[in-house]
Amino acid sequence: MTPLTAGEIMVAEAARQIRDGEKVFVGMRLPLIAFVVAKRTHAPNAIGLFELGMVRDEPAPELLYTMGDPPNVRGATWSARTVDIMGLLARGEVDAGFIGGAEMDRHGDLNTTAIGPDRAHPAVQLPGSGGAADIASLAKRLIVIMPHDKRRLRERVDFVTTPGHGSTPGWRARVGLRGGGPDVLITTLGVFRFPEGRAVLASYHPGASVERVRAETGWELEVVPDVHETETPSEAVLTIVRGYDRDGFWTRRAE
Amino acid sequence: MTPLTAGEIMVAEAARQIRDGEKVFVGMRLPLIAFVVAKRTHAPNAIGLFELGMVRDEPAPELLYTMGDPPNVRGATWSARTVDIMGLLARGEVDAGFIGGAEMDRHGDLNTTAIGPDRAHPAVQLPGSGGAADIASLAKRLIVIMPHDKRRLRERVDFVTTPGHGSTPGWRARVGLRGGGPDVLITTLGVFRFPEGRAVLASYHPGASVERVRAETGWELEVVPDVHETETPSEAVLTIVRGYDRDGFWTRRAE
Amino acid sequence: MTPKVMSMAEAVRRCVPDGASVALGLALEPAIPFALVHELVRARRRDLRLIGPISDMAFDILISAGCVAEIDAAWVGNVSAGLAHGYRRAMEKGIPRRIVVRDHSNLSIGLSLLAGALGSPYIPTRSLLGTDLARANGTFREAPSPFDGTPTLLLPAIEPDVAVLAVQRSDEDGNAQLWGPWGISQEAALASKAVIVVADELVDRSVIRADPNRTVAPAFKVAAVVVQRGACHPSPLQDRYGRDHSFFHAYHDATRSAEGYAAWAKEWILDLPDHEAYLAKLGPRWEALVAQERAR
Amino acid sequence: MTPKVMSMAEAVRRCVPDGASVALGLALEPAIPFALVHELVRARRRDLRLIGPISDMAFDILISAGCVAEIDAAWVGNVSAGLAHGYRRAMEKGIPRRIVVRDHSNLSIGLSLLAGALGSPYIPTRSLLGTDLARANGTFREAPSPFDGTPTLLLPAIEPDVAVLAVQRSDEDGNAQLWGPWGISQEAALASKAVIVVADELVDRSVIRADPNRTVAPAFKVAAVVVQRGACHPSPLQDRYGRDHSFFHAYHDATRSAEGYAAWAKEWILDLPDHEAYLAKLGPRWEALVAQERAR
Repeated sequence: MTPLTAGEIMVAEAARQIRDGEKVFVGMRLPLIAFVVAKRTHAPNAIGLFELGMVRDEPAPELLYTMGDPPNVRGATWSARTVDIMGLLARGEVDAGFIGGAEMDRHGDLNTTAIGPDRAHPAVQLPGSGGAADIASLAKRLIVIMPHDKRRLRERVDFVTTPGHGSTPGWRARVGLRGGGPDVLITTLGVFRFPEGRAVLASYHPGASVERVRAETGWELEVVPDVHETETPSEAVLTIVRGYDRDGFWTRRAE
Repeated sequence: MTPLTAGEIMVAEAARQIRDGEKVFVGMRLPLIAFVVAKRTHAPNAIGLFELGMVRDEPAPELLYTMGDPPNVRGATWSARTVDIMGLLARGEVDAGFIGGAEMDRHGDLNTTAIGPDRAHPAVQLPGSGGAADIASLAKRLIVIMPHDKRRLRERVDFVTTPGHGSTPGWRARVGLRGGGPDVLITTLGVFRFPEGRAVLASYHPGASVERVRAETGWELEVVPDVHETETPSEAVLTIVRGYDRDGFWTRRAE
Repeated sequence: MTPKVMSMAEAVRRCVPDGASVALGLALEPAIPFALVHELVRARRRDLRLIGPISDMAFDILISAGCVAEIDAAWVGNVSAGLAHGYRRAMEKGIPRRIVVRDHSNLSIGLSLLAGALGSPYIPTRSLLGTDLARANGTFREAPSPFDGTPTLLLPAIEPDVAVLAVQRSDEDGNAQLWGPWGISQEAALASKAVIVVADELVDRSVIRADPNRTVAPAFKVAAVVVQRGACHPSPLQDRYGRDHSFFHAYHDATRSAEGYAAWAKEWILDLPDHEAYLAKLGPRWEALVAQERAR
Repeated sequence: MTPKVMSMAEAVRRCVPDGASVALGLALEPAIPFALVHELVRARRRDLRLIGPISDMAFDILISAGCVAEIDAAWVGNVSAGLAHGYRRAMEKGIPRRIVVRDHSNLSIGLSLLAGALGSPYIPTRSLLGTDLARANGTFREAPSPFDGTPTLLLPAIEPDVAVLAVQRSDEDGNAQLWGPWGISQEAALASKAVIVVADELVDRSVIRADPNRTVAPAFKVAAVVVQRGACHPSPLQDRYGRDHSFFHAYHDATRSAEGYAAWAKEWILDLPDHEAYLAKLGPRWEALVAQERAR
């Protein structure tokens, strides 16, 4: 049997975050495949929202490289403007959103703008927010998907592109953010929850361990009492993932 | 020959206000017919804007009762949203707009909301602004078309629905209005200009006179030095008007 | 998913309780959902808050029937015929009841709903500055722009309980497609808690998916889909039927008195069980409006 | 009226002077007018201010060519391939020059252009509150809503000198019709002083008039109409051609160094006289993208 990849475990875990009937900003890459899995398994009535101004109630029939690929536009039920779909997000009508990140701190604050102390003269220039900061500001729940790396999971990020829970209790409410903020972080090694607004390891993926996660995490690791191994994707889920991402472009790429 | 009506004179005069290539909020009733006349005579490149969100570069081929009648929609070049077209107005991109009014004062302030001192308990409830207050606030030039009546052309109106020049110099700039305000008032008896922000009679229609206009005007009439009779519509113009408004629904109705 | 396709009576029963705020007539003169207006009268709805731009005749019917407590509108009248007698009676004499009016312009009502659609608390504009309209509305605020100190009028978001979209076609999920001018339809639908779609025709999902740019709002906003041909008569629906001008004029003439309105309402609403009966009563006149528009 | 149909070179010469602010890539990942981007490089434009949401590869090309002084964008990179090497070089090392960046999100850039389109000085939002992005942008202001005191972020209007609309079809007047997602195309076009239409196909005026709901902006906003098939390659244009994923990946691999970029630009832009030569160079690969999309 083909060995399981971290990408596949992440997709399966991401799919579990989508509940039936929910409206979800599914973005692209792994979350988009997670949407395919969720729709074909436990969440047949989930609805996919795309920030270029689109709604789909069926996933595109083929693998996408961007959410604007023609197969993702063909068969949409609504094709409008970015501010229209983002407006629904701002109104609090979107249940969940998926985003990625280059750097994250333990409070779920994400940096996708620039590494280094001076934004005008960065050590590493990153691409920026796209729609991520909006989704993190405004969606009821946020699911973050990232490679697990000590340099990426830092005690503090250099620049908060995308708001998490902030470093003091009640920060989101105080600054006026209405969305719920990070609920789950899915990495290449494990799954974190944010029970008190801080990332706490809930499970480690097959092949990883609490110790390995601790070694690869840039903050002092907290672990839930019943930490356990992440559920292995079922055969049915793997079949969907591998049938959709046939060449493994998103789920089997070098990590 | 069919006798000339005030409606026909008003349409001809209104048509003269449209310059070639201009973008004009033409509304409905007489101004819409004026747009037809202008397009077929001196302003073939004028463009008609409609507040329901539409642009036409050719008038509808048949008489309209409202600007949303299917013949006015068919053949439009742009059909969008009210805020889109009104946004262009707010940006200062609209050259001129036509509106009507129930009451007007000498400064061009218009009331189409309610007669009487208390808006909540009016003596006469009028329909309201529609888009008129926006057009008067924001268009570069405003042309007002009204029946001439002492009770309608009042020293002061009860309620300013639609801003004119205000009763003190520089009022529009002071309150922050960017459009030019009333430029011309065309009534059933004559044509007024607003050289200093006050209505001054520029011409009286064939069959009327300065004296008759004075008698029918609710403020102390001012008259330009070279006041003269309004130019009679040409045969060509009358042919267009009578060919378009065949039954005289707008141009020959009881006044 | 719960089936959304239902009768007009059912849609009104489920989605428009007494006291609801209802946005309708959103495409301005065309596509006014008169069939729903009539059903609100038959269902004796009370204390509605009506929200809309032009409301050609529709608001006047509801005011005269005593359904209305409040109005946010730019214009209430009869576009080709003149003043709205019912609105006049209510405002001038409190017949059948007093109503509260918040005056708007077409831009201000559109921007207020747009603010609601964007999840923004308000939108600033430079229209209406210095007018009694801006002052009398009572919900607007004048404030200098924090960027350059110039005067602006701040229009707070309006979020109706329900918006009614009358459209040419919809699928059973409520993906409703409208062509011709949209007026303030889209921002009203997006700003509302729920949408009632009144579709001239129910089409297969594949028709919608072949052209999603025509869909006004996503189906998850839609609580009810009513399939009713001719639902906008006497207003027009592009490519389906023309405007019945003389019906507007006849209403204007008939409703000069409260008694006149009562007789009109009895004849055209209360004595008829539903909109199919109304179309049957119109008879060949209705067929002509369809034939004329289809022939173009 | 002055004829508006002209070559890409002429459109760039007339409508995009050095120092102009240019909004492009407005439909996000699809319909990016790469043919115009290449012409800006050939014309050696300098000190441009680029405005856009995602800017997949297009902004990186212009930055690397030294055309750009300032950027207002939500994201600058290569969507399916990764970081933008040219953007990194400019920001990290000032190669070929330093640029000023005002960070946005997709919503903030859309709302800023919408404010411009509405003639409103700004639009408030509740997104981005408390972030370094909001602070670092430098043009936003945080302020309590005057209605309820809750925090809001005020986004000032952006009014580009020119917006570029890449569309499936246009008439000679510039009534341009786009389908598929519009992203922030419409608000950018309405907010701009002028629009350049890059149309895959020139159609008769009657085609436009038969379906005016598809027109993005009225023709009077349009200063130039460039008819150029394949103008968006390697990005897709719905129903016309698919996305050339491997072209994006090849650019990513080729431009890791400034020399690599120079070689890439020589091969794909500077050594080619125009976009037809570019399509000819692509050869059967281009035909396949068309055939694949037309077959669907």
